[in-house]
Amino acid sequence: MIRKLFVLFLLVIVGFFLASVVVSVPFGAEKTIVGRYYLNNTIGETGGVNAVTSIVVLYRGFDTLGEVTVLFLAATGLAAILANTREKRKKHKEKPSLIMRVGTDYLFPAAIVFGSYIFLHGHLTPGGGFPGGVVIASGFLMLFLAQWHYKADELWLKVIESLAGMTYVLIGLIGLWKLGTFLGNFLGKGTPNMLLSAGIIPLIYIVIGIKVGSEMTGLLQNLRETTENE
Amino acid sequence: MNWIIVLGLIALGTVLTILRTALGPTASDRAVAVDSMTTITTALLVLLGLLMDRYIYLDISLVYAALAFIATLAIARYLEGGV
Amino acid sequence: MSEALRTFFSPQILGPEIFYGSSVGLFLIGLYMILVKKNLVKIVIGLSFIESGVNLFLISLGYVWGKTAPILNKPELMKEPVKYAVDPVPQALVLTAIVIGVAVTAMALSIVIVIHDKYGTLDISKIKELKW
Amino acid sequence: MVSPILLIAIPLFMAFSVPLWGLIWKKLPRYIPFATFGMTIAVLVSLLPQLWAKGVISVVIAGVKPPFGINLVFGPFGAFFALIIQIVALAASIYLFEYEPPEPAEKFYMLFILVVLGATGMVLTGDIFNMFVFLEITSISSYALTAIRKDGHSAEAGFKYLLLGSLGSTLFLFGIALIYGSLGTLNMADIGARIGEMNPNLLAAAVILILIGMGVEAEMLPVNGWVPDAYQAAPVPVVSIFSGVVAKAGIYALARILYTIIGLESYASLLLIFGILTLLAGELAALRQKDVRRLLAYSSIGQMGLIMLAFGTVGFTAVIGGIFHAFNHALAKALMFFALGIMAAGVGKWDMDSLEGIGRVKPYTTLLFTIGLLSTLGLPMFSGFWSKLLIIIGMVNAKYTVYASLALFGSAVEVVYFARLLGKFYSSKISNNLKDAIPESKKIFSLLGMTFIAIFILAVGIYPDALVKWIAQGAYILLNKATYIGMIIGGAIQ
Amino acid sequence: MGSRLSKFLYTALVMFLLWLLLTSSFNVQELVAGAVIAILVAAFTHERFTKKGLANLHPKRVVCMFIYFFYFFWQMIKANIDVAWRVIHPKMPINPGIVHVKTKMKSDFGKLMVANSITLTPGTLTLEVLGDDMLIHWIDVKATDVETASKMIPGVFEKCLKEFME
Amino acid sequence: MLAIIGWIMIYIGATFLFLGALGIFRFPDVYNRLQAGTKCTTLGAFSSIVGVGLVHPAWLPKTLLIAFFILLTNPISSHALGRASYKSGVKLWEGSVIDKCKEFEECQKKEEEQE
Amino acid sequence: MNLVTLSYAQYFGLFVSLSVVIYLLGKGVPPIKSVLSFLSLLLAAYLFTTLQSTGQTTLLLLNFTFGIDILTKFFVWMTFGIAIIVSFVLVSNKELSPTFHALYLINVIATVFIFLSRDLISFFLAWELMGWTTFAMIISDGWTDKLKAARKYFVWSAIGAYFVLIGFAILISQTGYYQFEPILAHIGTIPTGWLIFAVALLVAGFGVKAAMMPLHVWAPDAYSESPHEFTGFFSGVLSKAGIYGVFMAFFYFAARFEAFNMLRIHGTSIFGYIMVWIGAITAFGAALIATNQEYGKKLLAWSSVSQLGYIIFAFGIADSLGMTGALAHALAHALFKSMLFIIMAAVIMRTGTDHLPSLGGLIKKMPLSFIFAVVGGLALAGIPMTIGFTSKWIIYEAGIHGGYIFTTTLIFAASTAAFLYYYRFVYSVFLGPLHEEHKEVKEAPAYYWISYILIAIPIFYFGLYPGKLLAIISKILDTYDLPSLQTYTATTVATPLGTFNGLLIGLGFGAALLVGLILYLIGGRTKKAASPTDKYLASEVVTNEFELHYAMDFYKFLERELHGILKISAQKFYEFFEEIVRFTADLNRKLFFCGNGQAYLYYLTIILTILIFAIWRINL
Ligand code: NA
Ligand code: NA
Repeated sequence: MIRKLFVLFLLVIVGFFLASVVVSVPFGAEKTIVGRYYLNNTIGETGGVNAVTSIVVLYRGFDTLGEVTVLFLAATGLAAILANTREKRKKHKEKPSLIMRVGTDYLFPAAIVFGSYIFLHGHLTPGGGFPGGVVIASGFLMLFLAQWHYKADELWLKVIESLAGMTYVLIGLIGLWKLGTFLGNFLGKGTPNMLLSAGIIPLIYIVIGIKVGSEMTGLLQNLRETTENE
Repeated sequence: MNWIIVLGLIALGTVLTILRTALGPTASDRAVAVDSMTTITTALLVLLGLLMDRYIYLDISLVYAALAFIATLAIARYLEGGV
Repeated sequence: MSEALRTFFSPQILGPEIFYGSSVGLFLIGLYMILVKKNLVKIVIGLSFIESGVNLFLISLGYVWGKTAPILNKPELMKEPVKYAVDPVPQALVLTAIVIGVAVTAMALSIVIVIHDKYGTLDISKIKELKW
Repeated sequence: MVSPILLIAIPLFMAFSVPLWGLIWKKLPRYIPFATFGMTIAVLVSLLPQLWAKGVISVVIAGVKPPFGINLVFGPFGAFFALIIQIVALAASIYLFEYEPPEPAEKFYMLFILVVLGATGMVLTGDIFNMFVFLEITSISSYALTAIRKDGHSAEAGFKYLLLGSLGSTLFLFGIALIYGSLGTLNMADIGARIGEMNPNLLAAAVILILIGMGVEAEMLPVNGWVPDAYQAAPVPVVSIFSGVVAKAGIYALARILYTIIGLESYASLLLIFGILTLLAGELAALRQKDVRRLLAYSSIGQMGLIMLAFGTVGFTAVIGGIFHAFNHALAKALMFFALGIMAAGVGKWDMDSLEGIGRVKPYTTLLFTIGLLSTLGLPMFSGFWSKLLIIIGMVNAKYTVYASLALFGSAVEVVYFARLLGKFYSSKISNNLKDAIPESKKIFSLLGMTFIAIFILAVGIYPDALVKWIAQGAYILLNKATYIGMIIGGAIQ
Repeated sequence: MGSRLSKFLYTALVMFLLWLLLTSSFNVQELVAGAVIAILVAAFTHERFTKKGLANLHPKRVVCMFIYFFYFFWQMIKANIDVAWRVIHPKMPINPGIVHVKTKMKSDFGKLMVANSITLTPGTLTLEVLGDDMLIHWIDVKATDVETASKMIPGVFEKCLKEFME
Repeated sequence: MLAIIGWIMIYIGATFLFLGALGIFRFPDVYNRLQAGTKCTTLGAFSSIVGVGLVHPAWLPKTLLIAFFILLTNPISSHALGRASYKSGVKLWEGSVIDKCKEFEECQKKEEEQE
Repeated sequence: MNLVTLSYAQYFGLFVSLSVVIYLLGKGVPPIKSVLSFLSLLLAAYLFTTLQSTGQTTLLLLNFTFGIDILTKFFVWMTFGIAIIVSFVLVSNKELSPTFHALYLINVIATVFIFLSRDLISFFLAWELMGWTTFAMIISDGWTDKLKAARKYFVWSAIGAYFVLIGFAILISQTGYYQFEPILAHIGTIPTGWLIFAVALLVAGFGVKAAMMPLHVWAPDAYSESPHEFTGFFSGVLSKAGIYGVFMAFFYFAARFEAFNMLRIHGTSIFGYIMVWIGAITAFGAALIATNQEYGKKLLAWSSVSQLGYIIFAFGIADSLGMTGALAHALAHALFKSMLFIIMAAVIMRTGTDHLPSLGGLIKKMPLSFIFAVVGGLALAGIPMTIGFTSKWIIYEAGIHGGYIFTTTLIFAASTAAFLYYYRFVYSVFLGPLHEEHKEVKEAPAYYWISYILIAIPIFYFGLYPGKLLAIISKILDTYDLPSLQTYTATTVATPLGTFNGLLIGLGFGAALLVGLILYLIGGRTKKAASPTDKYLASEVVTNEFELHYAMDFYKFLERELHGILKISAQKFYEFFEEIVRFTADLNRKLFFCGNGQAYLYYLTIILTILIFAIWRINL
């Protein structure tokens, strides 16, 4: 009780602090220096109509490379931590029903196509490599959930993940080699609003999509394996 | 007017499902209520897309529907003791 | 009519109170959870709450009264993007922050699994073999 | 084309490629970290002439000039920290040759490369949000590496680290959000140039959040509870990375943000107070510690406190001392942990009593340990001496005599527990536990790598001039915000 | 069962159709991208996606499918009105229970179609499918024995489905 | 013309969505609630989404896609939830007339033994 | 004419390199090491004469400054003298490792550089180098049984070094300089409080090395555990570096500053007054403890502590007599204590022990050593014709003249105690019955005789011609603008309280001694020495021959009387202090690193709230 009161006391202070801090940040006002620049120049400089995407992939592409790395890290770390950790416990488990199994059989390819659609159109729509990859992985998640003993091939996942990551870095290095700047856009800008536009953005999003897809799949598989006992 | 009626109905529906989620009484009841709520939300997203004239809402709606389906599947599998 | 509704669904009516308020609220809920809850999973959820609060704050920084998403797929948007589109930067930042948050949560949960296996409990006050 | 970006691109590429090497030959991934950091050190060294010629190498990503794009700043200050990080990483990767990592080994090597990459990114980036991203890379891989041993202890330690670390980095992100919300820019130089436009209350809040957030990695007092646990539970090469790489990146980030962005005038006392508390708490906690890893962890906390004090002093001499001490501490602690790993190999126990008399069983390793220890203590002829001396002189110069006295009290405590440790190690009574100790002759490569560090410590101890000149440039840049801003942005601020 | 090539082509075709729906565009770039994606996805998933392959596109089947769709749709609307009525009715006139029925469908897809159709039609909900046996929740139980119930519930769809599925 | 049909469908859809939710709220046990949830919300969503496609014909393909996706997945998820309920032992409403679960489970066991 | 001209840095570098050479060659050809170290020291002494009077070296952005003046020469020659003599003795010990010899050379050079430094930083460096090489030498032939002593020395040296470092740091920060000259020029700008703080720290820091009570606890152990041959240098010279430090801190910097001298007692500043008391207590207390030692080296070690007390006492008085006495006694102590330690080393070399009850009757086996032990003892006890008389006499005069009645009485008492412990030492080792196992013991080798003689020469020279010593000391004090004694000739010293002629008194006393010796030799030989079990007759139960040795409980009666005083030991105080630190440390450890992850989150939140309050105070 005293602990809770103390916590409440702390919360009141922190809350008052945060509140008084955030209200002094102007809401809804024009304030951005860099944002204005991106809006004005995204089409001219990158050919991408989606300013967010241009920022994510080009202007602040380095963040995204880091973000990809973080996800990679999560997958790697999770696999490392959970590998061969759990003791086998005997536990009765319900098998999934036929309806789930068959239904997911049909939905799975569709999920892959949909995921591909999302990461291929990242520069035109709010999608991108991450959501695309997640949708692909969710296709696999369906299989994990609804198909008894379904297992993605670890070797393939590993190789795809590695190759995708290396390709991303290579794309950056090609930019460095051709234009003297890492992640430089060495492809043409194309016509705005077309699939083939925005230079290396779709290329990078393909790589990210594949990478995130395989990583999240591996991640889910790891989580599932550790909980599946017989 | 159209919008008020349509959105009003949907809002009422959402409230009802939220109530059921809160009331339960079993975990299955809550899961069922949430599942319905996601369906309603999928439709709502499409409708809002029309209202705000944003095509991208359709993509969002589709992703949402897909993820909601998988979430329901996961919850169901969990409830029946399959994962 | 639909104009009014459009207004209703835009932050103009809701104003900063709702955005900033909910981000602070989320932060505090999370803080409460990590300080009071004993269960590791609940603490992890608390951390996610805090993260969400910060992310919400970050994304609401980008909003500019009466402007739209920064996807310049229409002629008037292409012509004068700054006039019509909101600040795209916080959106890009939040994308990154969210992915990072997911990664951290995944990591946390995997560690929780191992802890549960080894200690047989999720009570944080009982997990202190390493001390002093 | 040699560019600082390679310091990040190469490790990233190599980390991604580790599984592929493993397909060729199962043992190959073991040597990948060495190859990686060999390359990065080569890149770093080949960049130095250019650095001396230009004063700073600022490269932009995707060809966008700051503040609109992310830039890497390879200046004297950052480059020096990058060097520290690469050296420790290279030494650790040599150690890995003969180290049996926790399974899955492949993942271990990947995480190992990535934690160093994250830290390198933190010290090189010129963009504050990018720093957050690299901070997360560093800390997430650290969590994983802490918990990787899969016993209860490592999971426990990993979880505590994660709790503090993720809360800390969230606060850090909040701080960044406040700055962005007020100024609309993320480039550190640009923020530094505009910081005067910021509402002082907001700025203060941002400072608090950033200080606490980064303090977790920098092992600052009330948020460093994870340190001893992680040092105790993580594998030895990882621990050397914690103290030599992660903590250093943390303190770099603190210094960089507080000096370059904020301008330290009104907040220096915060660093001083936290520094002295950290120092005293660390040293005192070590006093009664039996487990050598924990003891070294507490000592590490103490040293970080000293570095914080140095940066809080805001004087040329003290800052030189602080940077120099970061270097010395990184090398010495890494050396000590490597040596400890070899000393405890086959013993399996890490408390002082179990290692009693190790100096007679593994004399060379213990000698290397002792060199690291004496450098940490700040004995003349060892590199640690100069940095401690500079810090003390600097603090007293700035009239922080009370802090200096307390710091020296901490050092006296340090002398006591290290003397006790050495006494145990060189005792003529040999503990029974040492019977199954793996002879040090089986770790030739590790010993070779450690010998290089030891020679380096002694060489710098005898002739610190060249290094200090470099550090002085770094300190100059750090203390002269305007110079930094001018170098990065020039007249380009619109 | 169809050959691998036929399965592959069928899958690729369906996926390409899906792509067209997604992009809603006949731009050459989109079409090429769609084709590539469809082929790639089909290459890996055709075994999972279909058992019969192109045989699914036999005109008779397509027509049947079309008819079934409208039939099913009609059933669905009836079901909805039925349930809606029960929902609105103040007394909630329900008479629920779980019954056991048998299906005549042999293929997995057939069973799925039947089960889904049952679920979406008047007052019935498939709880379990195990071999030929199905467990159905019936909001207004009219028959408790297996034979009658089987005629009343899956029987409605099986006539038509049998035509184009089996 | 198309727009009017579209709006009508939206109205129908919204109504059914509401009714479905009402059913979820009113019905006495989880199985009956599922009945409402599956049927009414599916039709409601389908109708309103296709309606939007008709009002805004350029969007028709994608709205159809969403609608069919819902049509395909909703029964599966309802089935999954229903199965989960009965597997996890949620009791039928006391007003229920028949429960074949037990005998069915016995059948099932026999089958498994035969395997 | 000088053959070579070396800069200070080259000088330093040369001998550090030579030490490496000694180490390497010594590994290959063992006998060469001691010869080399001896020759190197001779070379060092020679090259010292060629050094220019000032010099500078720049390293690490710092400007190191060196210089030689008369004070430097006084201490440096004392160092070289004893060092070379000791290195003579070191030749005899074949077991000492090349490492030891290499360290010895560095140690001597470091000590010399303490005296050469003219800036705080090089001073500190030399100081530290001296300290750590000493430590390395203590442990160089293994840690066995020396652990406690070595650790104590290690810790105390470090603590002393930190005191010094802070003191220096204050001087540097307050004046902005680290060279002596400018600091001296700006000493007046330092606020009095800071100066007092700094000087107190410096005196405490140097006092550790000078074994000043209560900072002496390391000394007896370290002296007695160091290699026997080296202890002479350790106790005789290295402690003088501490004395030099005290001198520099107090007189070079502080005492010239008017404000520093405002509060005066008996004409000296309150600071000096405290030193007088500390010195007297050190002298007396350590002497008492020395009387109760059972081991020769321990006894001499405590004696050293006591003698250093005299010096501190005299410094504290701080007038012409006191200063002169202090410096004179510094040299005197260096001479006689190194002599006694070398004799002790000889005894240990021959018998393998310094346990007093196990020794005895060695006068017959090692007569030469005995004679020089008497010489050393005469100097220690302050008997005329030795340097000890000169210095002690001046110190007594100073005490009486300065009006320090009580403390001077203590110093007198310390002298009495000195006589007691010295008697115990000589008696237990050389007189009394010879033990069976020592039947075959031989006289110490020639190296030792040479050392004895070399040390005895100045002891007698300055005893007979005190004016020669006072001339040097007066010159030193004049150089530093301190009050010096002017009233002396070569053989006579005049003080306000009286005059003595060293030669006359010395010769007279020598003659008397000679007569006594002759009488003893005639009469003593006829008398049979008592058996070790003589006590048996004193109606005590015999249980074990060993315990009944008369050298056991030599001063048991004294111990009984002094029990109360001895209980108040500094050691106990440190143990108490240690306990407090330990408690704090544990509390800190259990609070901040309690192991509960949630607690850490609490700490984070609490610190956040504290900072919020702090910032609000600043900005709101
Ligand atoms: Na995007
Ligand atoms: Na659904």
